[in-house]
Amino acid sequence: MFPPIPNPPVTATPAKFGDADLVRRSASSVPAPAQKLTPVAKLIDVSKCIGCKACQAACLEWNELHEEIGTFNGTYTNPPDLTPASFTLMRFTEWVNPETDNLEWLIRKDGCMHCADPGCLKACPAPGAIVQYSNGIVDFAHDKCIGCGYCVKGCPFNIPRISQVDHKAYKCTLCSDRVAVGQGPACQKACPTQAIVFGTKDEMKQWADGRIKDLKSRGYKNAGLYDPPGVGGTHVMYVLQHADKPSIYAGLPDNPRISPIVEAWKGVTKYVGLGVMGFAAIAGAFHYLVTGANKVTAEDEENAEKLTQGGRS
Amino acid sequence: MTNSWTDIKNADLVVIMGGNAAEAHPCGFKWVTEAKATRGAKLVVVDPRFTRSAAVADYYAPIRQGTDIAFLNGVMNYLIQNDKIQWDYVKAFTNASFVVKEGFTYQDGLFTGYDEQKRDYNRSTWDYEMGPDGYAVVDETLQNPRCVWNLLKQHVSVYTPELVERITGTPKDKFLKVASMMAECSAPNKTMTSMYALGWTQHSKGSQNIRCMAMIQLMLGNIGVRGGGMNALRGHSNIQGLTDLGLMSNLIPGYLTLPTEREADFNAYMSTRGFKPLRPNQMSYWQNYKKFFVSFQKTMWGPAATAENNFAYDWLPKLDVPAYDVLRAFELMDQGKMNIYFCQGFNPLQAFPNKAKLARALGKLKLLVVMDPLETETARFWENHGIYNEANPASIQTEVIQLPTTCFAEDEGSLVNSGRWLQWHWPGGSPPGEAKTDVFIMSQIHLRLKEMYRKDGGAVPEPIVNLTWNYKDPNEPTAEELAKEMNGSVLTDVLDPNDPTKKVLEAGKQLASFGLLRDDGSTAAGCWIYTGCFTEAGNMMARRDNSDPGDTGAYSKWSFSWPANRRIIYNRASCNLDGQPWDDTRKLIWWDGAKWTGFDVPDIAPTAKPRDVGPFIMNPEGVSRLFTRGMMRDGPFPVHYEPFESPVANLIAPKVRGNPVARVFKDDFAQFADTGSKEFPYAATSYRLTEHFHYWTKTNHVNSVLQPEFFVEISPELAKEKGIANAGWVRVWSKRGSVIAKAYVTKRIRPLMVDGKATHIVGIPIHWGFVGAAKKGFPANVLTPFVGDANIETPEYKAFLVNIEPTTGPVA
Amino acid sequence: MSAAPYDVEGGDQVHKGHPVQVDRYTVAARINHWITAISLILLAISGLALFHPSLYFLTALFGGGQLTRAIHPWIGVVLFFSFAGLFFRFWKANLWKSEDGTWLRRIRDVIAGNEEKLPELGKYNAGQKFVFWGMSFLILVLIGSGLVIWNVYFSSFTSIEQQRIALLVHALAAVAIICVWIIHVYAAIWVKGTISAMTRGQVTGGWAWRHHRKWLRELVAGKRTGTPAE
Amino acid sequence: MNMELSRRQFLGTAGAGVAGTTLGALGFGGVEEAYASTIKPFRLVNTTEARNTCTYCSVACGIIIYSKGSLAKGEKADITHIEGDTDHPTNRGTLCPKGAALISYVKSEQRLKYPMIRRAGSDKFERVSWNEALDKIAKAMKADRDQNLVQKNKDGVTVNRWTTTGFLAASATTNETAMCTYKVVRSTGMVVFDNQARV
Repeated sequence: MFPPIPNPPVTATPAKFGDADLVRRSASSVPAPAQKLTPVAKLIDVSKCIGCKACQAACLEWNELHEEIGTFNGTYTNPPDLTPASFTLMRFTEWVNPETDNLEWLIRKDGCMHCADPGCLKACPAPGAIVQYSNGIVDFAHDKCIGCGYCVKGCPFNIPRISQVDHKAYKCTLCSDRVAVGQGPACQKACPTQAIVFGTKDEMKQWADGRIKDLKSRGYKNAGLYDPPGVGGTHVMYVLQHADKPSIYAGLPDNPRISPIVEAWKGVTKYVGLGVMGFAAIAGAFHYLVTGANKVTAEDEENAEKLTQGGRS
Repeated sequence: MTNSWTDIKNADLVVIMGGNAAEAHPCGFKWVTEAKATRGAKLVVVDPRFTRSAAVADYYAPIRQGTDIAFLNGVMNYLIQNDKIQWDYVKAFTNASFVVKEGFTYQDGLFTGYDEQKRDYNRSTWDYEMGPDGYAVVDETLQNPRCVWNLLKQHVSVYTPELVERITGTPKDKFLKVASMMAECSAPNKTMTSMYALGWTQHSKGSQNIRCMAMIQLMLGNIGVRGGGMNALRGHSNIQGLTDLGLMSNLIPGYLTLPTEREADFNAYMSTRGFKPLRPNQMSYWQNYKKFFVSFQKTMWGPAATAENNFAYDWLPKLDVPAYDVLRAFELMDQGKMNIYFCQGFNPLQAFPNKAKLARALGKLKLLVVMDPLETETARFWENHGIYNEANPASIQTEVIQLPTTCFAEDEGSLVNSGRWLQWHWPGGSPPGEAKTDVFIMSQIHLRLKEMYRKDGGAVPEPIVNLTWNYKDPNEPTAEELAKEMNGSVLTDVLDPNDPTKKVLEAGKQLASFGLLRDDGSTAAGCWIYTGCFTEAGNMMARRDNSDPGDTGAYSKWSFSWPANRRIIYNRASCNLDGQPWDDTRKLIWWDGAKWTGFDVPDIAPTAKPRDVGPFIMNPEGVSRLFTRGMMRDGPFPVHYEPFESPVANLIAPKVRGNPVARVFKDDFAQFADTGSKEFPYAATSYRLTEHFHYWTKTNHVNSVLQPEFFVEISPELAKEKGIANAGWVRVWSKRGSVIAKAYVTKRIRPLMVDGKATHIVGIPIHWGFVGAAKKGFPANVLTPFVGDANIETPEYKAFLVNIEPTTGPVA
Repeated sequence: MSAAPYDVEGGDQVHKGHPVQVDRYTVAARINHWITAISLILLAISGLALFHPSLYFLTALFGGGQLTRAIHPWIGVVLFFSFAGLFFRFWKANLWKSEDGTWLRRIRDVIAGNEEKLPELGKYNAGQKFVFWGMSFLILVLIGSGLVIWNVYFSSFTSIEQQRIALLVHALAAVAIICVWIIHVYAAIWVKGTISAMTRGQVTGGWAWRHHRKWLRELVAGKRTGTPAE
Repeated sequence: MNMELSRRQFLGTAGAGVAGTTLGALGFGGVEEAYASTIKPFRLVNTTEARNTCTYCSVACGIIIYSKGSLAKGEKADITHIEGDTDHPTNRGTLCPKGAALISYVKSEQRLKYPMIRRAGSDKFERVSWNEALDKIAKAMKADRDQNLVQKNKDGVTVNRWTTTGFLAASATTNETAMCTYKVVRSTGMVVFDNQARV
């Protein structure tokens, strides 16, 4: 068993990280932090998950979210998709393994992956609305969010959701408020089978190795860790029984990366665009200086008068 | 549970059959994943549905609901045929060698002495041959053709893998795989644990389902050892406690039983409960029955219970029937033979079978009293909710009083978990509105009755006016006062017979163990098995030291475990005949040459020599029973009986319908679908989803979000056959009622080939009703049959027949 | 001079006098133009604010980021319909003519301001026509891509990938239209006597003679002349 | 309670090479004076803890109830959060989807707050005082018992059996409540007495 984190404090406890630990800030820059925090990570072991949704309940309760009571829609996945009030979701897939012909019920806890290279942050136009701490947590500052939905386009995992009520973007915070006092996220605390564990990223990788060995010994020859390099690795990782095909787990991207379109839009376009517009303005000014104003002459006026008097010319 | 949740981490093989631990007990299931992760244990799931437990299992085998005995008898046959038996254990610790009386036979699904009219057996021949020495005759060599082992061998020989497949629908290869995995655990250093729940109890032969696996566990030597045992995963937070405390028709706290009419006087009563040992030197612990009983009577009536009046024996009611169980209660209600009914934190309109009958019955009461923290359907059975509860209030004369009670978060006291731990808890919040504790309500009722009977007299006032009620505040006794009463105390000094100046026991002191109880009225104990929970040393149930020497999973200093803080019962059996552990890597207790010692409290007299005294001290044999004598109404060996509603006739005994001795009321029988009915061709089963807790979480927003709407589960094959679309509306109906639900077409349910014919399964989750936060929906008991298990009357919720068709949405 | 007047617009008229005055734009046309112009400017500002962090401060003009995000698309809708008005007023006069080719071939003289080297032109020269058609095209692109990324109402109608493309297209089109706008504004400033066309609605005869002689001749020939404006 | 010990125990017995290093690492950044703009202040600061047991299944997970106001101090206590108790040997702080949502049971809109009565033939519940309700119940019981208690069976054996009134006991009340209930019910001779165990 992974050592449980002691019960939370009830007396004032100083935050263990804060603004001084920012490494990225949307649409703005931050000074490099004095010292880097040890990167943390949440490890989700899909092979241990029983799909009980304790993580969903704990998330709703801890974050005081009010999700609507929906309807049955032909699966155990409820609500059917992430919402501004559901930061996490169990996604159920009934998959028949072509090699063994056995049914495998793949249950993946979906939610923010806390990318090392966060597409949401890159896309965000509002300074400081999305921040990244040196421990890897990517968090939203709702007082700064303008609700444009650019983060949704920036995210390779389709995670952020825009509230139709307050028009702000919402997603898993990795329970930054809990981590700040030395706790793990609410979902990890609740998880009955320790399918979710939380610690430093190195510990999580080490712990995952043990799990993968166990899975291989049980015949899952492609068991492995999901820590996609395309986004610089993530601070939420999966242990998958079939790491060779992540997409069977309710469409987990095989090779996630920030969309090249978003890269182009937020990269070259931004600068070239300004350049072109600037050039146009300057060219105009320059032309005026060289050729001077294009004035109507007295002769022109006379010609016009002659014409209107009917005089031929 | 014979073991504890935390002990499951010691298992090498976990078999989940007749239950769904991952779904119903996720945090207990943690210890299965722990055994897998740290011991490389394997998990096997046998279930009609591919459940959440199956989702993380190493091996899954499907089975038709209600055929577990055929499967497990088949396993026993496999173990015997392949000699996968832990022989030292079976020979020394079971009654395999006991010789059974002449005249006992088994034929065509029935044992000797069946009376078809009474639907009962004359069980006189179901017993041991008694020798001249007054002890049962045994044959250590197991040569005697009439010894238990040979009778068993013959009894299970018909359950070949081929027959098992024909009855259960489990493909032969899958059955053999499961059997062989179990067989590996016959090695002394390999243990298997059985985790089961309502999937086994909710059948007309539920008790025998469980016996089957218990017998397998004995053959494999897995009872009493770490990582083994028979682990009943109790449903509710204190259902173990309420059973221990005898809140049942025929019980007295501590599994003593109420007298019956046949026991006209105290001596007659005691004579049937003395339990002399059946073999030399055996402890036969029930010999102390009188001490427990008298101490209980003293708790009830104190000074008014005297030797002269047989300790108020006559103040206890005497039963004329085995029990007034819930099914009988509602049958009587429906016959208009009941006037007042109390529901204390219980919602029978949803929880018992055949909702239509229940509603009708409640309507015939004069007064219904509901004590509950939450709104229940029962309290509003008279309210019209369209298709969800059609009722005409004007025509229902029942008066209903609804009393708001506190919930766990607002009260103090102890709960007994499935592993028999009594854990104390403290209140964390103030009750809402005028809500009061159940203790307040019960006290108020009693004090009012007492007062009226004292003033005006009435029918037999004595038991009421003399009931001991010495609490600081009689209006609402504290949890501590009541806990001390359960534990028991010394009423009068007990002097040392050798030295009368010495007090063995001092009046007023809390008792430290039930070993100190006496049958002369000098001690009182509300529930003898709890004695030791609140001693002079304080409240043992509130202990919170979670250290675990030896990393055994026992946690002996955490709370208190009955009996005597023992964590694994029958733990003497974890050692061989010489008192040494079968497996050195899994030590629990051992014989150090002079006494028993170890990590757990030995389940045997500390100085009882290993070879002299058997490990099963509650049994007069001193050993466990592969043959239960006359103790179960439906046979000393388990037999496969079909459910009362079955798609096929019983292949081993075509003439037998259901369990031949299960009690069925006349009108209910008329409401059963025929065997192999064309009208109701599909085998249905009901169950709970992990997001829900029975009908409670209907009132709870978050859980209603996680699984919002009533649905039924069917296979893609059946959906195709019936033209049912996933998430489309269907009507499901049985001979008792009809429900409308969404359909969940899932690969997790597959038709099974039963005796060459495809049998479709319809899964019906429970939870929904007409009050609460969740969407209105139908409860499964609209459909389920009104019949119970032959021994303990648990309703047959797990196997019945329905039909299904696509339909349009409900118009409510 | 018998050729039918082909790019004279309703309201165009010559007033004899000293100097000659020519009505070029009606009141309605001018109002329509300025609504469009203001919308375009507001759109440019609010759009730029969300386009580049260095310009985010501009959101202050609209009462902050949330309001900027909310208002921008609505202004876009206003622009779309307002420009549609202009389009139906001006499209005929902006059809391509042979002399437009000549004009373009002599673009060096255009830039150098050697009007005498240029052919006689109708109401609009090729440059103005380029601005007109450019605006028309880009506004269509912007409104189309804009709807796709109008998160509040339309996010559910398209895939995220489509929205990504729309974002890029919207940004590129916006850059383009701003450049076109710069050319438009500069030309008006450079060519003296032009701005009065959109303020008072009139230009002098000399201006018309110098820049749109063909148009002036037609007005005169078409007897669209009135008494001096006194 | 010995939580320090328990913690060491868990870390000690965890056996994992990584045991225990987690906590330190999380705090590596040292103490921040002010919270970052994105980080909410920790919800449980200045709440009162009560050790309790989950009311649902019999795994009996340890829980901690956090409240504003302390019952121990005789104040009103308003529950603000419920979380698993890491010190508990069985659940180690984890909870299932029901346990994790316990507070929505405690705060449910369907919690009963006042005694209510539904009179014969009526289509609604009406408020009633505790005294009126309890008197009504006790009187009805006595009347029924006096009339229907079977004192002797046909063979003249004393049986003192009351079958016209029944009691269905709870499944989640404490042992102490059960003891009290048993005494009160059995002393009347009631035999139609059962509980959830049967189902």
